Amino acid sequence: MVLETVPAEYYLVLSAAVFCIGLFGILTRRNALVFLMSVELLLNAANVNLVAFAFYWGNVTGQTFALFVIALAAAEVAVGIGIVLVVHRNFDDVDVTNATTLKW
Amino acid sequence: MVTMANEWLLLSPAAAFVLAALALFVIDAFAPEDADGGLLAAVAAVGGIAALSASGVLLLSGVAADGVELFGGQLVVDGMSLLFTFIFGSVTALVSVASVDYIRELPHKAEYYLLVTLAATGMSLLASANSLAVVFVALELSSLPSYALVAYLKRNRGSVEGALKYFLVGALSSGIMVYGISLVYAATGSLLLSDVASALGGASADYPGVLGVGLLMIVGGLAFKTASVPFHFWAPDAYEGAPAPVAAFLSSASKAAGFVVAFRVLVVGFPIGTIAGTLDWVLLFQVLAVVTMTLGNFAAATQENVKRMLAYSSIGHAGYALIGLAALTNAGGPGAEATVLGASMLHLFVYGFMNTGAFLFVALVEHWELGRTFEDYNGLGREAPVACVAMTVFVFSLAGLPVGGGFLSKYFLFAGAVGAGVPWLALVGAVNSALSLYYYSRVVKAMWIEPPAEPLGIERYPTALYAAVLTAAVVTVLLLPGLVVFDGIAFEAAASLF
Amino acid sequence: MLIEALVVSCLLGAAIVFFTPDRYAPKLAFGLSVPPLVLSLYAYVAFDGSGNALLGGEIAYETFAEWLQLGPYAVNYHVGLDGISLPLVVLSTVLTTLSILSAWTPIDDRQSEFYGLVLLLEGSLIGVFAALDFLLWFVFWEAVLIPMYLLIGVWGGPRRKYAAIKFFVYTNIASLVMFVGFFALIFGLGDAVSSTGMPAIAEALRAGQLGYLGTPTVGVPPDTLAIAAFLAMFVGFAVKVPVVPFHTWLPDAHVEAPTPASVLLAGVLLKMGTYALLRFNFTMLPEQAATLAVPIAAIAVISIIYGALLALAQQDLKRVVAYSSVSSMGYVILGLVAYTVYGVGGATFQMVAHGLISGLLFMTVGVFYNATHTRMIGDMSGLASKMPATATVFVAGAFGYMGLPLMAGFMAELFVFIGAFESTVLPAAPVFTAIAMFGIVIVAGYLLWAMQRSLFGPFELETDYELGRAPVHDIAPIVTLVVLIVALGVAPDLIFEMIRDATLDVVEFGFGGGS
Amino acid sequence: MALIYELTPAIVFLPLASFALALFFGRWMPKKGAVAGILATAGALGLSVVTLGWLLLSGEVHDQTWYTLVDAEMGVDLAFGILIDQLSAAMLVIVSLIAFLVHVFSLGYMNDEGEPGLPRYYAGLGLFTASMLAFVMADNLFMAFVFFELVGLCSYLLIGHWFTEDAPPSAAKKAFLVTRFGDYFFLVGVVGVLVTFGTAGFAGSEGFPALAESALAGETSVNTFGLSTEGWFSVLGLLVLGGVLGKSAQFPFHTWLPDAMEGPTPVSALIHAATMVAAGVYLVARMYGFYALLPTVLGIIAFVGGFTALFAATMAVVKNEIKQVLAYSTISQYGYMMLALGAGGYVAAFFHLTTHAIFKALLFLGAGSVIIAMHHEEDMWEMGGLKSEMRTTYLTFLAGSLALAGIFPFSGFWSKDEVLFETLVHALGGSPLLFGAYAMGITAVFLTGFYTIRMVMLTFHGDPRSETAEDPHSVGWNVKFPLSVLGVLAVVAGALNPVPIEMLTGAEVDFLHDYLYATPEALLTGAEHYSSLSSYGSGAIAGGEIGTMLVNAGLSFGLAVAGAGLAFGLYRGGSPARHTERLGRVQTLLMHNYYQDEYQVWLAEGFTVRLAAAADTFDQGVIDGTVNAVSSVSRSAGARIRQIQSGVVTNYAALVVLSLLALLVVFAILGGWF
Repeated sequence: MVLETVPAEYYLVLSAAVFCIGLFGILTRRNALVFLMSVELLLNAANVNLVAFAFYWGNVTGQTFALFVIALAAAEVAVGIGIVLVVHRNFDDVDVTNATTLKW
Repeated sequence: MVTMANEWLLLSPAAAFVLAALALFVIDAFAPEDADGGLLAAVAAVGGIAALSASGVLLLSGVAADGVELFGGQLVVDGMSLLFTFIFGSVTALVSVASVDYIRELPHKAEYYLLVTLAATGMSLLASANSLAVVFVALELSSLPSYALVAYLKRNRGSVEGALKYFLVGALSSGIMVYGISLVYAATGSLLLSDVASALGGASADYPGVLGVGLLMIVGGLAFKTASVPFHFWAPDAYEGAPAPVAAFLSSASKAAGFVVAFRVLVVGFPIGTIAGTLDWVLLFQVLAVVTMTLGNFAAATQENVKRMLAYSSIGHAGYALIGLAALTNAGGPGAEATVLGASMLHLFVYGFMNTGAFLFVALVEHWELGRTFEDYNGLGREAPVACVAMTVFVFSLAGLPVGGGFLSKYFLFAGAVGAGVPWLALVGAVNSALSLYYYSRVVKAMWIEPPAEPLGIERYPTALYAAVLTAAVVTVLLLPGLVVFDGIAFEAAASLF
Repeated sequence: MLIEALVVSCLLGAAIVFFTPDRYAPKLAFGLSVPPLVLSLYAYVAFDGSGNALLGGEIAYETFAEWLQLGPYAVNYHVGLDGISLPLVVLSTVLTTLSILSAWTPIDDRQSEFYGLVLLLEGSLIGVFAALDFLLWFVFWEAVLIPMYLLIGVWGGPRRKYAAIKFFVYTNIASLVMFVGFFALIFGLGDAVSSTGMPAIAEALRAGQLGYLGTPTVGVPPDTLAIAAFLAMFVGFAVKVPVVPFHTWLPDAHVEAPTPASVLLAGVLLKMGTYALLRFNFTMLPEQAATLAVPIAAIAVISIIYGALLALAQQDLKRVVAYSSVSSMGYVILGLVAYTVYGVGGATFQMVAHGLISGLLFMTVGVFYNATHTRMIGDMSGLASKMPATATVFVAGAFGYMGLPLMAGFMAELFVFIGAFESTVLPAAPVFTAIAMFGIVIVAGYLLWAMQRSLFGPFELETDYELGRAPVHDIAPIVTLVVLIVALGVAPDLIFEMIRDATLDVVEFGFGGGS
Repeated sequence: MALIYELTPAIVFLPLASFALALFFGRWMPKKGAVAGILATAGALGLSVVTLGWLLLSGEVHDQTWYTLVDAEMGVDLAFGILIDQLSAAMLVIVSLIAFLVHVFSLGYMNDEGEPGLPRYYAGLGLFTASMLAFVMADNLFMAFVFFELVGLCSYLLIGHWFTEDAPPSAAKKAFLVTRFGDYFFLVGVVGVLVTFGTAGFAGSEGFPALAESALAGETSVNTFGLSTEGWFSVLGLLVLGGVLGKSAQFPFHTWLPDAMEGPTPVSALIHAATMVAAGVYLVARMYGFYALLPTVLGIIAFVGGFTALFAATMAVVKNEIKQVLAYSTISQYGYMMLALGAGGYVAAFFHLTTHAIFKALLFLGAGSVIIAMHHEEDMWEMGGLKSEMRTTYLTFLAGSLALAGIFPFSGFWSKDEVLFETLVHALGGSPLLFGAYAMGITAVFLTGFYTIRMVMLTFHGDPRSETAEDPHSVGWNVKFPLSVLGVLAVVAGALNPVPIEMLTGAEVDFLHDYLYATPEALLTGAEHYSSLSSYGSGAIAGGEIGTMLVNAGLSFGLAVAGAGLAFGLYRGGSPARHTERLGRVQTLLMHNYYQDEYQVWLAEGFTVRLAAAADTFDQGVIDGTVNAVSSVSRSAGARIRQIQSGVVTNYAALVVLSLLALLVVFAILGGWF
């Protein structure tokens, strides 16, 4: 198959790239929803590694765990959206930098 | 040979939480609007008490003295896990009881207690997690309800904002952690801590970078859970914004959960002997410990808001507890590692009571709607002497004065650090501790020394809150002589990890 | 069980007083302070100990019970008395009872809390002097801070909050440093000791069993460890004593504290520091003490002279007494470092003597303050004509402080001087002694000057208050103290005999302990 | 042991009891405690006389520890003991006699004048007497120091008796401080002696003088702290001497004595004649066995004595208050005693101590009676012509004055003459340095004669210079009785030891000499033993001892008469002029006591107090400043640190990521990844 020809390092690079994009989004975007999406990227970057190296090591641990991660990602988003909603209700916006009543 | 029966027996503490959660589901399904939530609170409290008594029995019976692996090693039940489950159980019980008065007028009580018990379940799993996969799942299981709990007062800007920050930083951290886990998996090909440990030798030779980055990121995720610098930013805001009982729950139980998993992951999964060449995490934790305790205490020193002061002080205490990991150099004499690690566990144990009590006292004051600043506490000692004596016990015990177990546990920790060959770490802790005395005594000063600005006008004394506060106080005091019940357990539990 | 009875009776009394209405608290507190007093006097009469409790002497009223396990070390409940600690226990009970009596007039707010805290303080103090296990001792040592902090903070003068927190934090950080230093020693001993018991540690250290802290490869070598620990502990205790330059918390605390608190602070709390120095530094690490003899003696001499000079510069009578306490504590340090029976024994005797005399002076100043509502020397003069009895005892106390023969202070200072003069450990001992002795001239200077300006001359008073004779319950404790001071001055062997007996083993260490 | 020695402690305890009685019950006692005091001192006097008598008859001395404060098992022992030998027995009589008379006199001076605080006064007198008597019978240096200090305390209390005025408390403070300064050296000396010899006993082969003797002889060795044996002993001797100079008001510690005149006059009499000031000289005599070993120290003593004698006499010349004149005369006379001791005239010194005690007490009491009469006016220029009004006082006072002036045949002549004679003889005997001391002493004789007679003339002769002087207040028996007793003694006391007569006639009349030589050898405290120790040789001029004696006697008598005559001539007549003003600058200098007080006051207040103030500033500013700085710095640091928590969640995220990256980089380098 094609996988044999692709060295493991490539997957690392790919996942790292995805991870960095996610981080970039978190650091630059002020919209809570974009923030959530960026977090998804982080998780999926991890998934890439897990799946790839599950193949590399020839055990299913990684793939199984990837499924867990996907599920948890969904749960996280569910809670996240809920919080974003109440934020919007209280601060009339989903800009995460608005809420600054608590500081120092 | 562990039979099926004892396996479930060993999981009974976690099961207690689960059952309580299920019971709450059922009750909510059949009696959606329980007026004052007394029943719900009772169920949650019973769950907590059941968990703590179960773990207590198991501890004393010693069946799990040298660790029992379950589900193919995914979970392990040993002294440490039981000790911490004991903490989770007691904190859950205290918080549930205290919440009765706190959320009496609010809707969605069932969900509140449900989230508390579920979070507790996650924590008890964390205490037993023996594989990075379980670690991550349990971590999320305890975190997600916590986010929601912080946002419980959904019409209160502080509560919502705290939740938002907690959630966003939490999401980021879990992202970082899971990526770290994936890297460790990439390097070692396993998620089971024992296998990871055995694979380290080769991995650190072949992919030191992958392994190192991975471990560092895992540590980052743990640091978030334990509210250690630099992943602490959520803590002050979340604690201040959250409902006081929730703040108590997070700052005591959730923090302890973070530490128990950190202890296990690092000591069992990444023994410093083999990985020191790649990532000297002892050095890493020395940095984290010093920065954390210093930042926490110094920032707490100048707060105007008691709740926020407690939040920062809990960061400071995270710093103390980190000494348990930061002192695991091989510079100490024989058994020095076990001593300092056990001391750290003991401190978290006592901390569970005294810190919960302190936050619950804040809940009491919020309940009286007196305000949150030190000035608002002026003269409280004459209006509510009993509660204020309790609060005095909490803060002095937190400061390490001999009114409660906090004194012994803190000094055990410092002594352990000295014994482990890092006396300078103990000295840093000592200086911080002295500074903490300054801001803790500000509370006492406000309550007992300052006269009230105007009559406080306290008319009702909520029974449940009082009960919770006083229980915490009594336990804290009793832990000074009574630490003898737990110290042996803690040191043995620590020793069995190595 | 006698010590337990002592401590418990104090704590029980405290609890009872806390819950009595203010109206009855003073008299009740006095009544409840009598049982500990009687018990301690019985302990004195029935004392059958001999030798030093830490160095294999016969410990009196000993109790032992297993308690905690700190890693490899057992932390036990171990208490007992010897010739050094017993006089200090009696001092604590006596002064507590008297200070409660002296509090009747000045304390008119939240009495039950006040007297409860005083009894709590008494219990902790007795614990400090009786404990023979380090961690148990440390529990009491730190416990003392809380009641004193509140006594100063709640019932103190205008700057009470500043003074209280300063006292609280300063002494606390000192104890922390000391703690780290001492535990470095324990772990340095390794397997040589199996518990944190002070006798075991003392024996092991004097037997030279100190090893590396940690492992020989990366650990701290024994000599460095011993010196470092000695310094850490010395600094820790020096703050409590206090010796220059760690003394500045003391005048603030004294000036702000209410009279009874000052009495206990100067009378007993300062002695905790010197007691600990004797028990830990000078009993456990004699070689290091000998090595550092010259700097320590220098500090002592500086404390004596510098403290006396500061007292000379003060206008506030309480500050005068406070600084002179710094000076007097210097004698104790000098006596300790001498490592002679007369030196160390004299130092211990001075602890008791100074406890009584400073208590006497603070009480008298308090009585004047109750009447005049000022302590400024400039504000008053000729008080003697209005308050003859009080003036008389003040003069008596002042001369006691100046070391008038046949009073306790003189004997104490003479013992210290003889001991220091003949010291073989301290180089140039006679010179140090002679300089230190000049303190007796300065102390006479400022006390006579203060008396001349405040007591004598034509009567004047800036604050317009009606001066009457002081009530009996103000004078009675003061007179009692005068009697005790003279008694100890005429018959020092009342306590000096047991003190010397407990001191012998301390000074018998390689360097023959003088005469 | 003789019964009497069982009772000797009572000599101390009787006055002590009167002290306690007067202090606590004086208010309700007859004469406010005076009676108790009189009875007590009478009893003490009686016992002392009996003791002396027994000693004379049986020759049995007594040296025994009476009470042990700290026993010797673990070091030097501190004990009270009683040493009754010829010296102390005689001194006991003198002290108790003067004390008794002073008590009686006080009836007239204090009670009859209705002074306030009488119980306190009599308590003070009682304690004063008790302390001095205990000091006299002390058998070791430690005990001596103890009661030496108590004497100082009593002088403080009595000088400051009228404490509601400004001057007396100040004078009392000065007296105590100055003597305390001397006692500082004394205490160092006591400690030194205790440590060096392990004992402080005066007498016997176990006493420290004996030990010192054997150590000097090289028979035994003691710890001399790196100095030569004699050097160290000299240091010790000088240290103890510090206390002596302070109490005996010798230069430069003499400044307190004139101020002490602020106290009641009977107290001055007690202080000057028999107790405090005498204590110093007595101490030297007591431990003369030690000093006799140290020629250097003896020389210093002699010089200080001679100088003080002259120095004080010059100041007495110009004083206008009667008590001031007497005060300076006291200083001067004790200078003579020190001179005698330093010059090896042990007997002479004690002789002069005895006679001086008598006539100085007499003079003070006389002055007291005059002051009563003058309604507490002390300026002699306000007096005059009193001799007609107050006969007894005049006659007795005159007797005392002539004795003081050293006019033949009054007691003072004999003693002073013997002092000078001894000095001269030993000076001739190869100690030329003593000539200087002698010269000063002999010059002082002239001045003594002058100021004494000047005082008498101004007080009693001429015309009254004020209303009160014209109609003086009359005095009662309780004043006249003591005066008469002392007056008689002042005339005849010379008969105790008229050495010149013995030399001329060969009659064995040097009773005091024989008496002091009679001390048993075992005690090693006898004059005979001392003379054996003395390193002084004896020489003679004008053909042998008698010649020397005649020269010296003639010289001193002549000078005394000359001085007296000059004063008589100048201040004769109805209204004498203030002749001393002719001295001009010198007078101002003398009036200001050579500015001795000024520099001492500067030392005390100008220097020490300023130093203290500087120390206080340093303490508050630097030391306490540092403490406060630390706390404020940490608090502001806290205020800074909390600023990191900006409240903007994206900043949090950024900080998290950045710090993680930082850690990554650091540990990547440490771990050697990539």
